[in-house]
Amino acid sequence: MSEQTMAEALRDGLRDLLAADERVIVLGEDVEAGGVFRITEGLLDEFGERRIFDTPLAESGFTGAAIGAALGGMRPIVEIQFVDFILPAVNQLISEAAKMRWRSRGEWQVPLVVRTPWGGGVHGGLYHSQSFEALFAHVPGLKVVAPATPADAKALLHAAVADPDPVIFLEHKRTYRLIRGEVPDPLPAVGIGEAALQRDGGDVTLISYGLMLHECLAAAETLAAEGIECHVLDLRTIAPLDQAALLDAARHTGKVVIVHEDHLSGGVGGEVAALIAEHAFDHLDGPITRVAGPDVPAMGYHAKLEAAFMPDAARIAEAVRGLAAY
Amino acid sequence: MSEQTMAEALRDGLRDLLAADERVIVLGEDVEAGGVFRITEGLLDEFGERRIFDTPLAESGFTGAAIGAALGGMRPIVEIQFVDFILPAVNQLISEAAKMRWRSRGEWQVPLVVRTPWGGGVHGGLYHSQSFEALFAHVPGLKVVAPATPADAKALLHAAVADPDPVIFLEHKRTYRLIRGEVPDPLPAVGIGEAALQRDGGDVTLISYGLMLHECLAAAETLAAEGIECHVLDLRTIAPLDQAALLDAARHTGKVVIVHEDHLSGGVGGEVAALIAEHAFDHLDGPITRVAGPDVPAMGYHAKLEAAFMPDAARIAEAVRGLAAY
Amino acid sequence: MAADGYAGPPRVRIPLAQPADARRRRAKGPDLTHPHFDLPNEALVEMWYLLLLSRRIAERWFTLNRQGRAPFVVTGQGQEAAQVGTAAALVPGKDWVLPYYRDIGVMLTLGMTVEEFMLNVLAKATDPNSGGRQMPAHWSAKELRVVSQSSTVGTQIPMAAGLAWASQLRGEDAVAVCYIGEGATAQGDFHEGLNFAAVRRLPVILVVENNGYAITESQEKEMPVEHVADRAPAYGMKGIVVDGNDLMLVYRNMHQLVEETRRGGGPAIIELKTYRTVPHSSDDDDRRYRTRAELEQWLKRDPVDRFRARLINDGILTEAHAADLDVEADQEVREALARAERAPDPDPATLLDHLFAAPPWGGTS
Amino acid sequence: MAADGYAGPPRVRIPLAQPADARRRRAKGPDLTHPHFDLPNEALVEMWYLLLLSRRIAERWFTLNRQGRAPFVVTGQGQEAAQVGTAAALVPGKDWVLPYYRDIGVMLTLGMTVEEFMLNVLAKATDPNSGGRQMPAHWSAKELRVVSQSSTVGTQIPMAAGLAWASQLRGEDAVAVCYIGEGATAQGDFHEGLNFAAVRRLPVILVVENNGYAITESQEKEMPVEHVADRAPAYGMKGIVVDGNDLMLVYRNMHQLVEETRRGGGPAIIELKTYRTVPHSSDDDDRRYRTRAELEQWLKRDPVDRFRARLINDGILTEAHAADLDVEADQEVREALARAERAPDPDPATLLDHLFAAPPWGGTS
Ligand SMILES: Cc1ncc(C[n+]2csc(CCOP(=O)(O)OP(=O)(O)O)c2C)c(N)n1
Ligand SMILES: Cc1ncc(C[n+]2csc(CCOP(=O)(O)OP(=O)(O)O)c2C)c(N)n1
Ligand SMILES: [Mg+2]
Ligand SMILES: [Mg+2]
Repeated sequence: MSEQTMAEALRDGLRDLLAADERVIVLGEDVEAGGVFRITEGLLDEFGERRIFDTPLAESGFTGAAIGAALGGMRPIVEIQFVDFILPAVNQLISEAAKMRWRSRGEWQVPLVVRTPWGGGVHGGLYHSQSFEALFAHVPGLKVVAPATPADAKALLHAAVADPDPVIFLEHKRTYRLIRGEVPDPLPAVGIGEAALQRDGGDVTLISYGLMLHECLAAAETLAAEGIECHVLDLRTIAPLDQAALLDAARHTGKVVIVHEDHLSGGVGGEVAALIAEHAFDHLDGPITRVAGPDVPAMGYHAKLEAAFMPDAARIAEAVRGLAAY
Repeated sequence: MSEQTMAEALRDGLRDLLAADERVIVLGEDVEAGGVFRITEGLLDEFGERRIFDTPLAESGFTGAAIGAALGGMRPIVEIQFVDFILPAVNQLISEAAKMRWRSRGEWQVPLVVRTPWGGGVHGGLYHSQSFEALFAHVPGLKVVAPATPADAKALLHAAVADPDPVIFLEHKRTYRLIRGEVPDPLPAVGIGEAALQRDGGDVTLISYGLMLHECLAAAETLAAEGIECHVLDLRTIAPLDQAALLDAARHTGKVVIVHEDHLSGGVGGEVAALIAEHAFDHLDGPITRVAGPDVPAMGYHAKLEAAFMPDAARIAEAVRGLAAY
Repeated sequence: MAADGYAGPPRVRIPLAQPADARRRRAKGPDLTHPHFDLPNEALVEMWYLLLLSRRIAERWFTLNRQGRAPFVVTGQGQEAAQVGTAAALVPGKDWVLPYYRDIGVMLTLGMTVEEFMLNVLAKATDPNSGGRQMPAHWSAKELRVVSQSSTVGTQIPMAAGLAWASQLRGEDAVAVCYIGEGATAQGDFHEGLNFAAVRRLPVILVVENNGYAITESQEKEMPVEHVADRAPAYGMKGIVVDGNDLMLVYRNMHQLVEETRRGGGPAIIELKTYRTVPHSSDDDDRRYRTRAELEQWLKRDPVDRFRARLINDGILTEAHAADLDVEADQEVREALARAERAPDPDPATLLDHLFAAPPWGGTS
Repeated sequence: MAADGYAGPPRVRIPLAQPADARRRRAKGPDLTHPHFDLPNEALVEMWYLLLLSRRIAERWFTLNRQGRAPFVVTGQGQEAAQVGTAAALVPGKDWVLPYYRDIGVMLTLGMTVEEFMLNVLAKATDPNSGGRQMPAHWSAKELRVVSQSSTVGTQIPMAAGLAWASQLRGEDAVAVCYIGEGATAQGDFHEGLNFAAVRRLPVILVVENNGYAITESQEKEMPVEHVADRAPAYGMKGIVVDGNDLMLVYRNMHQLVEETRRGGGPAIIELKTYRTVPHSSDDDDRRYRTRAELEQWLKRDPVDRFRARLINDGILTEAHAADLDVEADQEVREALARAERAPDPDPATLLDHLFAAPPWGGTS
């Protein structure tokens, strides 16, 4: 049992996976030198340049090559330097990786993991702060995970590499060094598609993931002092959603606030709300509420513009108070 | 007043726009010869090769060039041959077109229209049948329209070209020749962001767009004979949604079925449901129901696999009956 | 076995240790596809038969379309020599192959049976490519190392680089061969894929079937250089241009290139100048963008007729034997079609199958 | 006027009919940026001053970062000659310019003021580039025809083609100039954008600042050829390679290329061999991927020192005058910074503004 940051847990996870399976390779921009967030630091020395592999600055090309390598029997882990720069690779991911198994009725498979830092809070401005989980969550054939704790990050990285299908593995960049936590050894497995209850409470249900989970937990602390008990669910996997867990959590209190950093319209919160509004309707005691970034292209670079975008514990608590009083 | 198909109305609309404004240009693959759906037929002869412009087979390149031309004062109308092939251009559309005005605080603008056929029902298999409206609807800075009638198609094409911001203009390919309707002259304007009530009824509200609107109307006919009256709203614009209209429509009956051809999870229906579950909660008399394609990569090519994917009047009617009895 | 009658992988058609294709009925001589053999007369006749059979399959497909039995056709009449000649230089089941939609000749040469083409054209449940999920001509055959194709052009080039890379990492000497039209080389993935392959000197060959048109657009609208192969130096690659309607020229050049690449010569482009003598697809009318005179010129260079004339001229084939083979090809297609027609249609209940290996909801995997 | 203190477009800094830049304080001689003038001594001194000032702005930005007053730095020390030399050959306000994040020298030469750089670095509400929305060094200046830049590399090339095309359609003889690092030329948009420009012979110039690295990756990991310009023939284009640390060489070659392209010579690539003598950004430690010895070698070729030495050698500049200018540059930066610091921060209430021209919800446009 040891306490680690997200970054450390991920680095350890990569090392374990590379050591355990010869087919695992790591590729992307600057990964040989450790990557811009230093998650792949030390791997080149340990595993050599056949397995840790700098690519040209061409996301479609190296993602496509990784798809090819996966088809050819390898287990590639691609690093996209910032999720904002995954867009050139979207065609490869949606047209090829996501559809390969289905269109060949299982003849071909793409066991690919795409790791990429997402989210804001690091003064990244428009192109180093975005959230694209909703884009990928809408693509049948892709799995999307977004762990919020070091233990989950490591366990889900194992699950992603073990998965025979393509997984988009989202690492909230603000959590890399901010979030510390116990990473048990041996590490209990976490399945892709399994949400986790992070706090039990009877008044209002909070459903979230990524950095925002921690804001939800902070809000829950504040609210507990005011006598409002929150039931906090961490989705962990964005696609496929853990429908049973989220419907249970919704039914538990009948009052739901969904929180994400991504902007509101068309975000993951819409799908979660729709599932609840259809399948837990009879248990609802108030409007399904969403707290999310505003509908602008991205957060601003200046600290004030970034803060104006990012939902936080205060905004979440306010929404919960309103709903609790409903 | 004359009756036209969708294809005819769109061709007429393009001709009017080219005639009215020298800055309007049309570019894309095969547009000089009329395009694969013959929507641009005759335009080369009438307007010449400076304004009707075949591009290399490179969606990112010519979409990027169109963005440049728009920045340089033109009013480009891009044709993407099938919406399935817009994915290579997604980076240009999301990173550049959508963010240009916001990031320059209005200094630069991208008056671009991207026309593209979407949807199934023509034996197109995986790559000639997809729906990507949810992808673009989630992008702040883009407008997304999806007309269902010839008059709306022509009016919205005018609105899109007049709009100083980028518009994704979705033409359901099955409707091109299937759907006929009156196209009044002069044509009443339709604003981007305005839904339209297509049928008034007191029992259940149907919210849809594109080809599925016609399936909803067919279902409403059947149901009327059974004594169930449907209130049918055509969204017409997918982003920004006409929130007032859709909340009104939801409140009108308290029972809502949202219908789209795109697969369920993460589709536009989720956002619509979420808005209703938050802002019309007190008026709801039953679970918000969605009828949509299944969560598979696309519809199959074989007629039976295509039919198994596509929602139709029968499935819609069944959902409405269930909800009406709730 | 899934509900749609499809037995599921893995199926092994060709034992990898023994590249001779037992399923190619006419292989009388030594294995054509083995690159170390010279080509005896029988093999030359066999190659002509492959050209002919490719042609007949395509023609039959058009007929089925006119009869309302196949909603969509995309074929490559006129391009058969480029296809058969290049594929004959590969080792099926060892080399990775990413053909494109016109490549009936490639698939036939690699070992797809005529019946399988007919199952594909009719989108039957037992179509080995996709069981009626994809449009026809979107090839997939795992045991032939033919990777399932999308319609999206260009994506196959980076994938080919990755397949070559995987083989290299696994210590195989396989070559990855990607087929593409000249128009599609305008895609960014051409640049990114070739650059990736070139930086790491991966064994990738890009076969460009340059038929002068991308649907309605003639080559000068697509690119400012005369040959796609003119772009090979941008990647430090070898690029060669060959008359794509001359079967032997195609075969010899491809054979040599495959050998070089297999031995570590790095990636390369081979461009085959050819022409499709039919419309782009059943939805196209080619009279709107090209003249009949141009078509006539190319019909004179028809690869099937041309190779037949050469074989007859060289005394390898007689008119009578050619006529027999023609009848045989016709019959082979007819019989295969009859069998394929009896195959089951896809079962709509299978639509949700194979989304994931272990499905989180719904169908079986 | 928006709530953030930003006056909004259109602002005209330079009357288009009169390209002389009144705002460039040191322009004593004839207008540097006008391509038809020879360069008198004063202009040469002015150009050196632009190099120097670019350097001082970048250095000050790093200082601000260390002081905790600027969260992020990305600069181009070492690349100033490539930037100033190319930009000096353009007509500001007429030619379209798409610089990249290192291009302080380009923006300074085109007419951005030192104070505006400082507003940008501090992300002030009155930063003309984006008012603190974007990271600094994402340039935008409509009256200079500098189009707002994203961080996403490569996208600017097709956009430059489109701008050139628009100018051609409008009967202007503007050139569209896109700046890029050598690493970013691996993007598909390089291929698609240049191909688009080449097919239509649009007046586009791609300026490649080849500093040998893409963050930590040295050039051989990025491309298999020695020069990006080696790829120009793939587009039937002219491609030239120039010592990017020699200001006069850069200027003369760029000047000639701009003239050719303006007169219809078609698109072209000019590649400037240079080096960034600082880390990639404030988040980078360049010691993990390159040797101090290599850096030392390049510092000997420093463009600012080198051009100063040459001017002194040629008797155009004296040591004393150079020292004076050094003090002046320092002072100019210090004063500009002091003014910029007094400017207002962005108002969070403005976050929703400018989503659309006519906003369907929320903020004002
Ligand atoms: C990315 C993408 N864009 C557009 C299309 C539509 N499309 C199908 S084939 C084709 C032309 C291809 O021309 P070429 O590459 O020369 O091959 P050919 O058909 O001539 O053999 C086009 C534009 C596509 N399949 N993929
Ligand atoms: C599409 C995209 N992918 C990745 C990045 C992250 N990134 C920023 S700069 C850079 C290296 C660029 O190298 P080069 O083009 O040589 O320019 P230089 O920084 O050396 O001047 C990378 C990978 C990006 N900005 N855009
Ligand atoms: Mg072609
Ligand atoms: Mg560089």
